[in-house]
Amino acid sequence: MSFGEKTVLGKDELFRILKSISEGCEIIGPVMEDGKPYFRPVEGVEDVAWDFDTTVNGIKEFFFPRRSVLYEQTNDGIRPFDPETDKKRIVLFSRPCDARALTITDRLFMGENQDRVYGALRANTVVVGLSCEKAGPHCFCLSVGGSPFGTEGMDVSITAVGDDEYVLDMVTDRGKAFFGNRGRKADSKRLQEFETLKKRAEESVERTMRIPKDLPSAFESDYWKEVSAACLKCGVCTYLCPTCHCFDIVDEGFYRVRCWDTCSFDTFSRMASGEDPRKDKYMRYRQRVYHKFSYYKENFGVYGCVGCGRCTKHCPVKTDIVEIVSSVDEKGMP
Amino acid sequence: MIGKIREAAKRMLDDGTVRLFLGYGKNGLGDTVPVFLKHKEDVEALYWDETCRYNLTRYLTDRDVICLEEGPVGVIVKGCDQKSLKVLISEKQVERDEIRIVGVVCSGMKDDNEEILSKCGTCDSWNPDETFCDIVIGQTVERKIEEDEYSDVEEVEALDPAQREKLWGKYFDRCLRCYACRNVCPLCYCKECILEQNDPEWVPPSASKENNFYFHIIRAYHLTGRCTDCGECERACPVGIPLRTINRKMIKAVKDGFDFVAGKDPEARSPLTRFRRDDREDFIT
Amino acid sequence: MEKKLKIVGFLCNWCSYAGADLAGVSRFQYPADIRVIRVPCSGRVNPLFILKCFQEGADGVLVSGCHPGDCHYQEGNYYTRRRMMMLKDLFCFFGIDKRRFHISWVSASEGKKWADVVTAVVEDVGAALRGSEKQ
Amino acid sequence: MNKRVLVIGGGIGGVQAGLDLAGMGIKVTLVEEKPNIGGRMAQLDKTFPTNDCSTCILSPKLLELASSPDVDIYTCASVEGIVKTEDGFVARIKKRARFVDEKKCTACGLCAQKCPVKVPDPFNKNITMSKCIRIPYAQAVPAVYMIDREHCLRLLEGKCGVCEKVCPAGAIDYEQQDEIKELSVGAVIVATGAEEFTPRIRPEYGYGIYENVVTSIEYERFLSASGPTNGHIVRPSDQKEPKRVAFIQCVGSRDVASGELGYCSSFCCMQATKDAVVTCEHGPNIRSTIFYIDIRAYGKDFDRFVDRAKTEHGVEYKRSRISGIIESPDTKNLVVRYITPDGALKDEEFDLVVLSVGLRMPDGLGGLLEGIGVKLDAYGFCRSGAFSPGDTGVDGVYVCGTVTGPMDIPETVVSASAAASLAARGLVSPDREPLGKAADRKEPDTSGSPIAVGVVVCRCGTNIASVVDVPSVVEYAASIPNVTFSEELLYACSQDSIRHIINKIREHGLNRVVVASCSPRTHEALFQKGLEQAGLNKYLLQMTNIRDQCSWVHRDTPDRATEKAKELVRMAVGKARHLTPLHERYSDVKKDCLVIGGGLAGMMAALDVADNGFVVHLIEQESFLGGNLLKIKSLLTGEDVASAVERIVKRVLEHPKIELFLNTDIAGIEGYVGNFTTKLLTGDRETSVEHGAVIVATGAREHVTESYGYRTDPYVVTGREFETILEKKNPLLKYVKRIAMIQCVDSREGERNYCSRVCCSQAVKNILRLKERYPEKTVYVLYRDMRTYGLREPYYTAARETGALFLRYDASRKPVVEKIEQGSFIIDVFDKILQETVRLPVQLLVLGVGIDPLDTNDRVAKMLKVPLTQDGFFSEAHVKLRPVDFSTEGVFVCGMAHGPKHTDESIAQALAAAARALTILTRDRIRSQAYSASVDEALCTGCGTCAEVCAYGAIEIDKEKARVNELLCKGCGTCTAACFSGAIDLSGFTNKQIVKEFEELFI
Repeated sequence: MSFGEKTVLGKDELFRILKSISEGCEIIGPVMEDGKPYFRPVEGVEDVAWDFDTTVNGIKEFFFPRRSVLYEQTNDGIRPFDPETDKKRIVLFSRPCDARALTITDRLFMGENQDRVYGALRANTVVVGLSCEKAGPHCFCLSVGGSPFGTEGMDVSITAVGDDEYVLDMVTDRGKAFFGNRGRKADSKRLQEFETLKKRAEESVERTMRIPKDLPSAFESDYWKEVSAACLKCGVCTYLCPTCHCFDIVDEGFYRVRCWDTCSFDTFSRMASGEDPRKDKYMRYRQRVYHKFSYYKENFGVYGCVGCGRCTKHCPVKTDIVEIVSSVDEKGMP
Repeated sequence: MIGKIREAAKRMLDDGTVRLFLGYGKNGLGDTVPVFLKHKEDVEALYWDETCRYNLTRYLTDRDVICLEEGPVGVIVKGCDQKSLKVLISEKQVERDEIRIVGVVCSGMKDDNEEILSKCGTCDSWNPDETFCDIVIGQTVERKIEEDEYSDVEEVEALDPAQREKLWGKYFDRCLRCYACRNVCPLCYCKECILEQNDPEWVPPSASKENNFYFHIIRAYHLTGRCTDCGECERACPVGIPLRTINRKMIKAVKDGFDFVAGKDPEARSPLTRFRRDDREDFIT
Repeated sequence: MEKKLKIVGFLCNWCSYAGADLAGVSRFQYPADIRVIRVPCSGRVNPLFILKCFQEGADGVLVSGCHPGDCHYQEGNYYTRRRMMMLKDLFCFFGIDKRRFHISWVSASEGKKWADVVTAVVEDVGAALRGSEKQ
Repeated sequence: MNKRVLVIGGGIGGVQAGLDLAGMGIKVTLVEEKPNIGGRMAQLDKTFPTNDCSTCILSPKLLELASSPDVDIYTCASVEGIVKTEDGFVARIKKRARFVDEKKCTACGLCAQKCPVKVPDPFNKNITMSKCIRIPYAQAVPAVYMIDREHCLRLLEGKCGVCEKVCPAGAIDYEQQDEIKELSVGAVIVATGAEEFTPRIRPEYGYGIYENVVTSIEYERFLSASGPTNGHIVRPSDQKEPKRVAFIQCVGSRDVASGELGYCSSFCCMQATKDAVVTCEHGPNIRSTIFYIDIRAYGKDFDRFVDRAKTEHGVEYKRSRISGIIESPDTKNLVVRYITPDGALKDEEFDLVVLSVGLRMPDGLGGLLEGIGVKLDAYGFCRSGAFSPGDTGVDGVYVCGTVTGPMDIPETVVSASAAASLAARGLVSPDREPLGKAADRKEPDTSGSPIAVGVVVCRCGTNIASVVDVPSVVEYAASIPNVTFSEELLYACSQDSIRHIINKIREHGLNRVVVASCSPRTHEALFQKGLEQAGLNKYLLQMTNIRDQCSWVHRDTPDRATEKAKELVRMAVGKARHLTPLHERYSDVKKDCLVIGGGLAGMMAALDVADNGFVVHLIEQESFLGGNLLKIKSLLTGEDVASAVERIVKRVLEHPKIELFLNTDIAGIEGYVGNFTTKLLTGDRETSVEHGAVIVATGAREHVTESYGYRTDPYVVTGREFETILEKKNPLLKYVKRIAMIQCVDSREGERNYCSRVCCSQAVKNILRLKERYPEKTVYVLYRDMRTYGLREPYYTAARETGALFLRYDASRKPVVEKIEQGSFIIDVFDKILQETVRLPVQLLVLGVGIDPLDTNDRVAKMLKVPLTQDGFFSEAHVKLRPVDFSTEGVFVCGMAHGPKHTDESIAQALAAAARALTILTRDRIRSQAYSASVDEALCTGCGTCAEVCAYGAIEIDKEKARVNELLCKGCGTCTAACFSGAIDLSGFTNKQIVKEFEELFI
């Protein structure tokens, strides 16, 4: 899968390199805020955390912002509003699941009809990934085609291999162009060590989601009512999900704005007439599951899920999508 | 304790006193979750421990789950949850005879790090009100209640306006407008939240720091004189906004201004629906 | 010249609006920064109006009603008083300069007071904005 | 029968009578000597005991009267003579020339600005200067200027003429002549009021000699925010704020020495208390001292007001008669010399002295009244019998207000309503033209057509145009989206302008109109009428005020005023786009009236309503009529009660329109104004009656005391029992030689902190009756304040003259009674003058126990959704101006249910309540406000917050939804701001309309 040859460097050197290549760039990386890790724009590489659990947010919001202005009404008429694309950005230490999520949302936003804002932000941003040494308690990336050592969606992948050494993998040309030739070639011992760590990391993924073969058959089942009973219809799962991408377009004064929206919300599918084809809670929860594990796969060939586990971890009532999806065959078939 | 809870639930479901029972259970990961039981056979799913933090009264107004008109519902309440229930009754959202209240004595809930929740330290109602509940389960706990000093509120109040704006700006910048705080709140029972109405639109739905500022003011204002500090909003917030501090600011303001504490009396209405001719005037220009 | 301010005034029809009319009849001069919205009673002033004004860019907001006890609708202003007390407290807590939000009682016979109130409010709002610019 | 009523006098009494008559569909002509209506109340700053702003509560009534199509108001006019005719009277009315055309004057005030002649301003009691052409005060009704003919250079000398030159409306008419008009009327109400006593005839107080001695009315002007000093208290000599203000009571009242003014003026104690409180509120360093004889806080909540004055505001009360005031020539301070309670002479210095002047009858009224056979008493008052208040002895002529004796504002309002009900007899027509014909008119449906806003910008002569650049505002308006027409007008309010606007609406197919001119408070109705004439719903008008609140107040910054005017127009258009047609709702009126209580008040109210031709259902719990009155023998004024009660009861029993329910309880009342259904329970039998109005006359009862050994000793009796003892010539009287009357038993303290109003008079009455027969008996009266207010005072004087001994005690040192044996007591009472405790051996104790509210009030109040006071009496809608109304429409109160009162007062209130009920019953339909709250049921959670804050009981929660009764809703919108869900909104001021109005400011 990987593109070029893997190289190895020490932490200090890697730091220096990151510092020099991110010169003049907007840097986005993991930082600790009030004891929890978040991806945030940072001042410099020195602010970035190197060792962190799954961040609260993914990197989605830097490509699909919570609020993006699409148009502005001016005295001379309506003017498209573009993000500043001349400015380069670098995302540091994206976890493999979050980076992979970009490849999933790319299919929607950069398919036949390319989205102006998303496209621009994708184009000017280099994604530097960091492999997971150990999976978190909610992770299930292996079940949906990902891996703690995955590199999809990254331009460059970095993996810690002990003794403050790091393996660099130039995943894309852009990554290579950005980084140049750095480090020394990884020897076979290092490569073997790398494979051992990878295996260990993959083994640390404790959770498995069994995705039913025939989800559509369960559509009319009362199962959805049962599993969604406690759901609060809030937007935690969708807003923290690295692949959820629903939005609304609203006018705010002189601006036409795109902002996040979610299938959980009461207003999401309500028509102007007041009619709502998904008026009940279970219909909305079911929609979320089906969108991820049925419709998206049908439309784009992949699941709309990277197995990061955020939706379960942060759900205020601990609704566990892994358990719910995995049990469809057993309990959900009519 | 859990035995008695199961027993009570079983009895109520068995003799038809209730058609649905709200309690605490566990999911596959071992996390505590709300459970909705319809059959007496299901009562083994009930659990009780120090992670039963949820305020189940929130579900009493959740029309997707419960139609109180269809028959009585049993619900487990802790002393703190009971306050929300009293407000719900006073605001005609729940009729007392539509529910069976199983009060459970609580000796403080714990967070994921096994620390006792800060709200539990100053809680004055570890023992549910026996005159209000249908049954109370558990031995009455005798304990010294820590005086609530509102130090969290006072810390903010000690800042100058610019510092305060910066502090809240930091938090509201994080806010995703996922509305978990609102949706988990037992008192946010509106059919359609004012924030979702758009003719006129009160706050734009996009999650910018400025918009979020007004969203949080509205949320806090609408809970003024009603909030019982159950802390569910803060617990639900995925990005760690100290929502209780905001709520508690208003609880303190209501206490200082109107000598009112919400959730004590199922007959009492919010002090904003009352007045005294000699209310404070020092803020008048 | 001072910066022009946009201050929205919500005035009850029976006392404060009449007081503002009286200020005119008496030719009491005051700054032109206020734009008045007439409402039947200060009790009509939905706190959301005030939030919305600030959000849309008002520099200041003034809510003015009958003195306590004088309400044409008997008790509307008593509720206003409680609502605004809480709202102002909340604004302060969130760091909105309290000088930008004012509540006053102006009766139908207080034309002079109306002029004084507007003058004071304009000064206060101006000072608040200058303060925040400095920062 | 001529169906017009002449009301003489445009003070609050005349205004109320006019409003009530017009409300019953009777045409009214109101004649007022002054250039404006409103009378003395317009000069007051605040009103006791609530310190309500006087102008704020009065102005709406004045405007309501002035805008009534049934009322003609003649100002600057007097009635020169009245002649009785076959079907009424013919009045000769002299209308004095204003020299200003009432129809043309727009009250812009340019004339007064330019008038070169300065004259003392009579409205401000000549404290300040005004111009020779003037309007008395800014909110005067009618808002028309007048030339002072005694000072005008043009009128006197043919010079000047400036006002004519500057008047942009061409309203000045120097040729105007006085006119005499003859008017036929069916009845006359005399409400001419009294005048203040002139303290010049009491030289020892130094009024007119020392600058810093002022009268209470002058002082009111100082306190008034719109007065000569804009509400800053200054003393006349140096315009500095006084630090020590003395109020001297009973100046011109209770003045036995001068003979003529032996009565009490009733209101001055409370007025002084109010003024002292307001004075103290002006600053922490101002001290107020009231010198008084008795504090006569006999009205509802008055005692509490005095207590607050003492405890919260630090007002000092000193019981003392002032022997004289001397000015210190250098400081102009005033030394008040008075006698302290212990008899010592003391001098105290003050910066300002306010003389609380009483009322007296003006000379000259007698001629008019006596001309038609009305008799006046020795003081010149037109006094009615206790059982016939308002009556003059001449059919068709009625009196109200201070013409009948000193009284405060609510009593004046009550007497005015009572007089209206008397005057209405025979004039009320059952087949009255139904209201709301206009509403049936077809309006074109504009809902589908695109919004077309027309903007009219008024120049108001130069009033707006000299500051605001009107053409640029018009041009700007044209650029606002949806504005399809805009133009300027010289005077938008002139008749031809209105016609012009109507034409433009039709020509341009406008469906919303914005008028940028003056205040909607004064002109909205006029422009609304124009819209109606153009076939548009009148609520499609939006006014914005670019004169009173723009050009007039931003004179020095014309650019900014212009910019503001533009923004205001834009905001108005913003709201106008979202205006929708509104319609008043109508509901049929059930013509019957329910009266609860068969005591005096209930019977009188029932009779009055029935006499006017309406069916009354009179409910009494007991098996008999008459209530408390059955236990009273005679009145202080001498009337025999028994025969009067017999007469009244007989009339009730025989009245064909009164359906009497004895032994009957009310099981429940449902409905709303015009449409009530009441369930009655007579024994086990349940009946139900339907009616349009309710009068609550449930009464009160004598307090049952346990103090001073009452009930344990037959020689301890209440005042009322003593009255019976006297009447029945009980043998006990032979034995008893020494009698003590203890007043204020269990009253005016603790939980019963109110005055029962009648006990002092009762004591005086008993003394007079006793001494008449047994002059040798010794009577001690132990009292706190003798409250024989008004025309009862001379009886108190007479009682003192019988030799009865009046000893004052303090609430803190109550008399102590020691019982020696049955019929023998020793009373220890601290005598303030002697400064020692005196011991009085007596054989009979007579207790003034006062009056308690009924325990059942709470139940009735809940059924009717009306409030009670903290003492448990019924609480009226407004203590000053709506004394017999409840805030719940269609429900009225009278008699002791409202609070303790005398017989004549109860009857006056009963008649007033009847008059108020008749304003509803005489209609076929009642009309709701167009502005009304409404509920979006999809959003409503039924939480009831809206209902909690509704002052009118207009919202009910029904099936988990709030429901608004539009007939009860007054359109205040308090509910809309309380609702969290945005489920309740107010038409005409919707959330959306208001948001869209201010949003324009930020675009």
